[in-house]
Amino acid sequence: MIAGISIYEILTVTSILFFIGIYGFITRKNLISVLISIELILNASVVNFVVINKYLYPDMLQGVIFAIFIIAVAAAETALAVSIIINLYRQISSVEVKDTEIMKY
Amino acid sequence: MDILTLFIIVPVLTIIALVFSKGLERTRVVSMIGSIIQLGMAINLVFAYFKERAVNDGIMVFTKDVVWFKNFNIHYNIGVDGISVALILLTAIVVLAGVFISWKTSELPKEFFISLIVLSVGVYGVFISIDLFTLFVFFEIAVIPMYLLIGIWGSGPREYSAMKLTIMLMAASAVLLVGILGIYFNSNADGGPLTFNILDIAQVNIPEAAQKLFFPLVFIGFAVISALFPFHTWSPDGHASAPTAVSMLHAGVLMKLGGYGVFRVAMYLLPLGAIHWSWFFIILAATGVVYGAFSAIRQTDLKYINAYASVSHLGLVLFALLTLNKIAWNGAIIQSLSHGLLTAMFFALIGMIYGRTHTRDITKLGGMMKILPFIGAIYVITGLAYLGLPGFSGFVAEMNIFVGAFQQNPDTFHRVLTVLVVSSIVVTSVYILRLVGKIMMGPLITNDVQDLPRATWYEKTGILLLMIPVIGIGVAPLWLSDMIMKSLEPFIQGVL
Amino acid sequence: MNISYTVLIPLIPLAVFLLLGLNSQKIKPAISGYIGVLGLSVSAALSFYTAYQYFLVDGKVDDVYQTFVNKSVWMNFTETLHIDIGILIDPISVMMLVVVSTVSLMVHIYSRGYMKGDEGYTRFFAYLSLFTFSMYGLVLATNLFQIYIFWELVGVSSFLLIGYYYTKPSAVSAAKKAFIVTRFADLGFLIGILIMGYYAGSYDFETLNNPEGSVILNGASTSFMGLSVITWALLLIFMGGAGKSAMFPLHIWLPDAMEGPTPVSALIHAATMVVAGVFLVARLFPMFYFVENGFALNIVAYVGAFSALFAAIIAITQTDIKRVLAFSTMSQLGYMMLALGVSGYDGHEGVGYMASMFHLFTHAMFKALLFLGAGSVIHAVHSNYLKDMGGLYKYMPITNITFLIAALAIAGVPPFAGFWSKDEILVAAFEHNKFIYYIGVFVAGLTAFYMFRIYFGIFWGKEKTYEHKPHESPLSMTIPLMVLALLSVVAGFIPFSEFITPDKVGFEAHLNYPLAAIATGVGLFGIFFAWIFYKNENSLSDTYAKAFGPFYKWASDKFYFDEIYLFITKKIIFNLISAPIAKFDKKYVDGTMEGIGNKTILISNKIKGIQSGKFQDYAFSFVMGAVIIALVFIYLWTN
Amino acid sequence: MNFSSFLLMRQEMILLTIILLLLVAEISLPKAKKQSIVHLAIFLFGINTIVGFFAIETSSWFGGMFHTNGLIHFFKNVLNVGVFILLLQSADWLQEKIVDNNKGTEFFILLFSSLLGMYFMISAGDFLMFYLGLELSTLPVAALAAFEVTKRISSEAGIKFILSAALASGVSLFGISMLYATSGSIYFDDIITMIASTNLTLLGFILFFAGLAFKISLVPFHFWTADVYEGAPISVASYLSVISKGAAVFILMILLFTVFKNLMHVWENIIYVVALATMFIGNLFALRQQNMKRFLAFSSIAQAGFILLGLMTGNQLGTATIIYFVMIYVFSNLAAFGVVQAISLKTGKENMNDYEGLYRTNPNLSLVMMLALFSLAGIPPVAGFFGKFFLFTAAASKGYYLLVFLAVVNVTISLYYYLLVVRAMFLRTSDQAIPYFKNKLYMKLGLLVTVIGILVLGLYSPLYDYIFELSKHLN
Amino acid sequence: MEKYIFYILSVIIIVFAVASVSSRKMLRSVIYLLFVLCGIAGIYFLIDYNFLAAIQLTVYAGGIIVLIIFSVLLVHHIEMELEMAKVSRKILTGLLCLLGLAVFLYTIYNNDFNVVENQVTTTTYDIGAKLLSYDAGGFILPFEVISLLLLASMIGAIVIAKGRKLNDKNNEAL
Repeated sequence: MIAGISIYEILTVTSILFFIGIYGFITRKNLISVLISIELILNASVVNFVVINKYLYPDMLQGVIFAIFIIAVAAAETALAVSIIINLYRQISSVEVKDTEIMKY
Repeated sequence: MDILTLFIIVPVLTIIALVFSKGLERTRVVSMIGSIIQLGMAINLVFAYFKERAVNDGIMVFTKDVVWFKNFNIHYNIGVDGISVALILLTAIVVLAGVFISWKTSELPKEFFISLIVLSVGVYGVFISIDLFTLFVFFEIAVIPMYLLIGIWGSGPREYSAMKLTIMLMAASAVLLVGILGIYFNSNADGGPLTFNILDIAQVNIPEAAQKLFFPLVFIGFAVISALFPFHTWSPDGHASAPTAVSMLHAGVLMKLGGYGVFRVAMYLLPLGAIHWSWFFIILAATGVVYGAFSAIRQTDLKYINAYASVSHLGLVLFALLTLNKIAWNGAIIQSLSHGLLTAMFFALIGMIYGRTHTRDITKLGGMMKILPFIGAIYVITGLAYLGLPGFSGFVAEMNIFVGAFQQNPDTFHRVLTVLVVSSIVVTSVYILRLVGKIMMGPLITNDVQDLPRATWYEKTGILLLMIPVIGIGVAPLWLSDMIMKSLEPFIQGVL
Repeated sequence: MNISYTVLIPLIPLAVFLLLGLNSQKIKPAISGYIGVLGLSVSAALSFYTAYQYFLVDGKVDDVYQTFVNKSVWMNFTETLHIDIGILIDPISVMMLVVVSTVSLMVHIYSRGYMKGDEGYTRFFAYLSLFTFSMYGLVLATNLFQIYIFWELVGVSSFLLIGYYYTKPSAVSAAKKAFIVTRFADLGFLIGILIMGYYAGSYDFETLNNPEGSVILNGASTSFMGLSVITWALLLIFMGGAGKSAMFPLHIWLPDAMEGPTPVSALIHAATMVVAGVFLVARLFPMFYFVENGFALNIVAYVGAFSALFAAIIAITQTDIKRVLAFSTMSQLGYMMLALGVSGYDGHEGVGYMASMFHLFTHAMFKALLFLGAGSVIHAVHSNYLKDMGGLYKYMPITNITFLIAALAIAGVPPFAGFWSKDEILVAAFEHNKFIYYIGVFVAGLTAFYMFRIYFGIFWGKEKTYEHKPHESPLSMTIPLMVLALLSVVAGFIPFSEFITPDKVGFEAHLNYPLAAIATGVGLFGIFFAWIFYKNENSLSDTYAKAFGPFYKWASDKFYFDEIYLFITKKIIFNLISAPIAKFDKKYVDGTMEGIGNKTILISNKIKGIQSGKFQDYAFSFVMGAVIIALVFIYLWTN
Repeated sequence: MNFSSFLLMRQEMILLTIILLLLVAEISLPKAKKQSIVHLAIFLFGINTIVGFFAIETSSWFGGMFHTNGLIHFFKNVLNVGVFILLLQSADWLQEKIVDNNKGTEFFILLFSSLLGMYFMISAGDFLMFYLGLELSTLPVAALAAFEVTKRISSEAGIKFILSAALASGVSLFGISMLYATSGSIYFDDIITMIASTNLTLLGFILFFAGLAFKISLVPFHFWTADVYEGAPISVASYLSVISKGAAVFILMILLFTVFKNLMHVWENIIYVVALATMFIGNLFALRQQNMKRFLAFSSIAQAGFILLGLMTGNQLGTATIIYFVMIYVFSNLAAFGVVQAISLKTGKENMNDYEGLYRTNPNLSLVMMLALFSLAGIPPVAGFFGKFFLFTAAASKGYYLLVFLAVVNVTISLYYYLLVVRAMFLRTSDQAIPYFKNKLYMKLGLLVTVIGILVLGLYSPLYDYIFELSKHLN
Repeated sequence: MEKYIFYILSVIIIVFAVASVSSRKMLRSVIYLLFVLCGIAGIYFLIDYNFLAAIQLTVYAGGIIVLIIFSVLLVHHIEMELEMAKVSRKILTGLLCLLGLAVFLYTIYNNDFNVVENQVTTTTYDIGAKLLSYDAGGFILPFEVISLLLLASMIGAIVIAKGRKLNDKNNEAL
C-alpha cells in the first residue's frame, strides 16, 4: 500500500506504460527496439499483477508469484528472440524490420 | 443382403474391381458387367416392388433402418416407393448406356469409369434414402465426380466449365444444407425427438413461419441442379464441355435429383411453405420453360441446344411440382424419366456425331442422314420424341403435366402460366426441327465426309437400351403411371 | 353390331410400318411395294365391309344410326378423367374409313410406279403406312385426346413425307414449316382440350356431344371475357382444325407442302389429312351447334368462306400446277367448313352438315385424281411449271381424259360428283346466310376458271419442246387414275343424306333446280373464260392480269402471307426474342453468376495489401482488433 | 502426493522422460550413428502415443493447478496422434537435412517440449499454468520456425513469430491481470464462482481472448500465420497449423465453456463476428495463393473460423462437434502437409503450378492430396464432411441460421480453391511435371495413417458417440 | 511522502518509456529502458515487495538489459542513428494507442475495486515456501515447468545462434 495513492492511479500508469510499449512495437524500425517495447508491455502486466495483489488480495501471493514467473518467461523469450535476431543478422547483415518483409500477400 | 443396400454395394465392389483391373479391355468389361448387374437388380427391383406392394401398403417398402449417429438421430434409413423404383431403373439404364457409349475412352479409362460409377452410387443413394442426412450425403457424392469427369475428359473450356458447374452446384447444396438443418431443428415441433427421418418429419406440424423460411432454401438448393432459371447457367457450359457419357449421366440422371429432392423434401416436409411460395417459384419455373426453349433456338452448338432444352424440360418438371397437383406430379415424375432417357440419347448421338465429324457446330453439319443412316434415323426419332410426339414417353409426361396444371388453381394467374408453358411445345418443335433439318437433312455440307464409320455395336446397344423404355412408356404408360400415382398419394396429402 | 374386327383396320398398316421401317435397309424395294399394297388392300377391304355392314345391314336402330364404341383406358388422370384408346363407329367415321382406304389404296398402287427407282422406296412405303395408320386412328377416335394423339401422328407422317427428299433444302424447309405451323395450331387444339377436360370433365365424344348432356346444357355457365369457356374451348379446337385444314391464316404450309412426292400430295394434302379439320368440326358438331347458339359455328362459317375465296383468287395466278391444286384444295376445304358453318341440326336443317361430308367425300376422289394426274404429267415432263407444259393430250390420253373428268367434277358440272355435293352446300348456304351463299357462288365460278386454266395449259395450248418425248405413264399409275375417274363420276349419286346427318336420322334430299342452275351456269361461265384465255396461247391473260395491276401481283405472291410469316419467325422469334434472350442469358444471367465469382477474386486481390509482410502492421491490426472488439462488445453492442 | 498421482500425469512424465532420453542419446551416440536418433525418437514417441490410449480417471492435483479427465486425456491423445503422424512424415526430412547438421536431437527436444507445454496448457487449472503452458508451447516453436538457420525466410519466420507471439502473450497477460483484479484468484475453479459480468472482466476477457486467438489464427489476430508457415520448415508449419492450433482450440473451448460460461452472452457475439471475419478473410486470401504452404496457411485460418461455429453452442453438442472436427482436421491437414512435404523434399517445389500433371506421374500422392483437400472442403464421404456438417448442426441448434448460411457460402469459396489444386494435379498435364519418385517407409506410413483417418473417421459413428460421452466432462 | 515518491517514479517510468521508444540512438534506448525498469523496481519497494524488486533489478537490469546490450553491440555501431517511422504511421499508431488507453482507463475507473487496507509484509520465505509447496496454493508445478521452459529456450537459442556448419547440401540461403 502506498499511502495516498489509490489503485486507479497505479493502473493508469501501467496502462500508459502498456500503450507506450505497443506504440513502440508498432513504430520502431529496428528489431531490437521492438524487443525493448515488448519488455515495456510485459512490465506493465507485471506491475499490474503485483499491485493488484497488494491492494486487493494481500493475503494470497498469487499475483507476486505470477509476476516472478512472467519475469522469468520474459528473460527466456528475450534470449530466444535475440538469438534469432543475431542469426538473421548473420544472413543479411541487418536487423531492420523492413528487411523482414520478403514474405507477404 | 438387403435388396436396396445392394445398389450401394455393387457399384462399390465394381469400383474395387476396377481399381485392381489392368488394361483397357478389362476395365471396360468390368465396368460393363458391373453396370449390367445394376440394371438386372433394377429390373428385379421393379418386379419385387410390385410383389411387395401387394402385401405391404406402407409409404415405403423394403425399408431398413440402422442407427448411425445416435446423438443426432441420424439413421441409415432406406426404402423405396414407386417413384424411387422408377428413377432407380432410369439410373441403371442410363449408366449402362453410358458405359457402352464411352467404350472407346482411352485416356485414363480406369479413372473414368470409377468416377462414373461413384456418381451412380450417389444417385442411387439419393433415391433410396429416407433419412435427410444420408440423402444429403449421397447428393453431394453424386455432384463431386462431375468435376473430374468434365475436367479431365472434357473438351473445350473444360476447366472453366467443370469449376463453374461444381461451384454452382455446391453453392446450391450449401443453401440446401441450411434448409435441411432448419427442418431438422423443427422436427420436434410436436414434442418428439429431433429426427432426420423424412417419413417421421412429415407427420410433424412444422411451424408455419419455419416452413416459410426454409422452403425457399430447400427448394433452391435442389432446383439449381434441375437448372432452375436463373440458376441454370452452369448447365450449358457444363454439358458442352463434358464427355458424352458424362453429359448423358448428368442430364439424364443427376439433374433429376433436383426434381426428386424438391418433391421428396421440400414439398413433402414443408407443405405450407410450398403453398406459400409456389406462386413465386412457379413464375421462375415457367419462365425457365419458355426461356430455355427460346434460348435453344439461337444456339449453334449441339450440346448447348440440348442443355437449354434441358432447362426448358426440367423447368416443366419444376412447374408441374409447383402446381401442387397429383396429375401434374405424376407427369413430373414421368417427365423426369422421359427427359432422362431422351436427353441421354441425344447426348449419346451428339457424341457419336462429334466423334466422327469432330464438330458440334450445326452450321458445319448437314445431310448426315445420308452417310450415317442409323444415327440419323435415331436422331430424328429422338428429336420427335423430345418434342412430345405421341407414342413416346415425352407425350405422356407432358399431357399429364398440362392436364394436371389445368386441374388445379383455376385462377387467371395459373391459367396464364399454364398456357405459357403449354405454348413451349411449339417453340420446342421449332428448335428441334431446326436442328434435325439442319444437320440430318439438307445437302451434305462438305463433300469430303462421304464416308464416315457407321454406328458400332456398342453404340447401337447403348442407344437401344435407352430407346426401348422411351417407346415402352410412350405406348403403354398405364402401369408406370399407376405405380407412380399410388406412391404419390401420401405425398399429395400435405399440400391439399 | 360386332365391331371388334375393325381394330385390324389401323393395326395392319401399323404392322406394315414396323416391318418396313425396322428393316428398311434389308427389304428389297419391289417386295416392300407389294407388302404395302397388300397390307392396305386388306385394310381397305375391311373398311368397305364395315361400311357395308354399318350403313346397309345393321347400323340402324329405329331409323337412327347407332354409335358403337370399343375402348380401353390408356392413361388415367382422375376417376372420371382419363384418356382412352379405342374405336368409335358412327356414320362419319365409317365414311372417313372409306375415303381414307380408297384414296390410300389408290396412292399405294400409284406409288409403285411413280416412285420406282427411288433409293428410299421402302422408307416411302413405311411412311405411307404410318400415315394411313395414324389417319385411321384419327377417324376412329373415341375421344378428344385420342384424336389429338393421332392428329400429331398424322402431322409427323406428313412432316416425314414432305421432307422425303431430305437432301433438298426446299423440301426440308417445307416440312419444317408444315410441322411448325400445324403444331402452332395444335397448341390451340391442346389448350382447347385442356379447357374442355376441366370444364366438361370428360374427353369422350359421346359425353360431350350428347344434346341432352350436361356439357351442352351447362355449356354457357362459366364465362370468360364474355364468352362461355366451352365456346372458347371449341374455338381453340377449331384453331387446331383450321391448322390442319389450311384455313386462313394458317394455310401457308399447304402450298409449300407440295415439295413432297406427288402421291403424298394426293393422299395427305388433298384427300385425307387436310380434311381432318373438317372432320373434327363435324365430330364435335352438336357442341358447335348448341353451345351459345352456335357462336363458334358462325366463326367456322366465315373462316371457311373467306378461305375459300382467298385461296381461289390466289389459285388463278399460280403457275406451278401443284400449287394451283393446293390452293384449290384450300378453297374446297373452305367450302366444306362453310357448309358446316351454315348447317342446322335436326332433320333437313342438317343439310349443310350432310353436304359438307358429301363434298369431303367427292372432293377426296376428284382431288386425289387431279393430283395423281398432275403427278403423271410431272412424271412425264419433269417439271411442275405450266410454262414447261402444253399440248400433252396426244402423248398422254388416259391422263388427259381422267384429268378432264376431275376438272369437270370440281367445276360442278353435272352429272359429275362435284356438282351434287357443291349444290347441296349452296342450298344450305342459301337457306341460312345469303352473304355466304354469294361468296360460294363466286368461288364456284373461280374454281371452274382456274381449274380449266391449268387443264388447257397442260394438255392443250402450244406444244413445248421436251427433252424426252413425253409418254403415257405405266399401268400401275394409270389404273388408279381410271378407278378414281370412275368414282368421280359416280360418287355423286350416292344418297348421302340417307346416311350422314347431324342427328343421324336420314332424310330425303332433292335438287333445288334454280340454285343448281345458277351454280352450274357460273361453273360453265368460268370454263368458258378459261377456254377463251388458255385454250390457245394468247396474250389475253396477260392483258387482263395487267388490268388488275397490283392486285394480280399480290395474288400471285399469295398476298405476301409467306413473307409475313417469315417476318414473324425470322425477325420476331429468331431475332427479336431468341437472340436477345440468348444474349441476355450470356450477358446478364450468366454474367451475374460469373460476376459473383469474379468479384470474389477481385476482392481477394484488392485486400491482399493488408497482408503486407510487415509484422508491425500485423501488430497494429492485432491491437486495433482487440480494442475495437472491446469497445464494441463492452460498450456499444450489449445485450 | 504419491505414486498414483504421477500415474495420472503419465503423459507428461513419459514425454519428459523421452526428452531426457534423447538428451542422453545425443551425448552417447557416436557421430556415425546419428541418423538413428530419428528412429529412436519415433519409437519412443510411438510408445507415448500408445500409452496414451489407456484410460485415465478424473482428478485434480497441485491444489487445482493440474486437471485431468477423460476429455482432456482425449485431447492429448489427439495431439499425440497428430505429432506421431507428423514425425513419420518428417522423418525423411530430418534425416536428410537436420540430422546432418547435428541438430536432430534439438529438433525433437524442442518439439516435444512444445507438446509438453500444450499438455500443461490443456490440463491447466489456473492462469499461471495456462500461461506457462502457452509459452512453453510457443517459444520452442519459434526456435523451430527459425530452425533452418541457413535460410533467410526461416529466420524471418522465426523472428516474426516470436515477436508477434510476445506481443500476444503480453496483451493476454494484461488481460489476465484484469481478470485477476476482478475475481481475486488465478485459479479457474475460483474464477468460475467469482466471475461477474463487469466491464473490467469483459475487457480482461477480450485481451486474454486476443492472445489465444493469436494461436488459433483468428482474424484479426491471424496475420503472422501465412508468413510463418511459408518461412518455417514444412514440418513446423504443419505442427503449427495442426497441433498448436488444435491445442489452442481445446483450451479456448475449455475456458469458454467453464470459466467464462457466465459471460456467454458477450462472447457468443464476439465469436460470431470473429468467426465470420475469419472464414471470409481466410478464404479470400487463400483464393490467390500460389505457394502451397501459404495456401494451406490461409486454408487453416478459414478452418479455424468454422471451428468457432461449434463454440457458439456452449454445450455438450458443441464440445463434441469441435473435438470431432479438430480430430478430422488433424488428419486432413496432416495429409495435405505430408504430400507437400514429400514433394518439397524430393524436388524442392512448393508452388501450386509445380503440381501440374502430378496425377499422371505420382498418382498415389495426388490421390492422398485430393482426399485431404476434399476432407478440408467437406465433401462426402470423406471425414471432413461429417465434421463440418456437425459443426453447422451445432450452430444451427442455437438458431444461428444466418451464420450457418454464411459459413456454407464460405465452404463453397473454399471448395473453389481446393479444386484449384485438384485441377493442377488432375486436370492439367505438364512437360515439367514432377517426375515419379518413391517415398520412404516413414512417409508412406505417415500418409497411409492420415488416409485411413480421413476415410474412416467420418463413417465410423461410434467414435463420435464416444466423444459425445466424453464431452460431458466439460458441461 | 510515499505519494510523492510514487509520482516521481511514475513520471520517471513514463518519460523514460517514451524516450525509450522514440530515441534515435539504439544504445540510449536501452539505457532508458533500464531507467524504466529501475523505476518499476522502485514501485515494488514502495509497496513493500522487496524480493520482487530485487528480482526486477537482477533479472531485468542485470540479465535482460545486458543481453540486449550485447546484441546491440553485436549488430550495431554505437553511433548509428535509427531510422524512424513515417509521421503518418506514428500519428495513426498514436491515435490507436490513445483510443485503447481511453477504453482501458474508462473501464478501470468505472470499476469498483474492493481495496483491502493492509500492511502485510511479504517475506522472501513466504514466497519460497509457496514456490515449493505442492498443496493448495503452492506453486511447485509451475516452478518445474518454468525450468523446462528455460531449458527449451536455452536449447532453442543455442541451436539457432551456434552458427552453421557450412554444408553444401544446405546452402540454399535466399
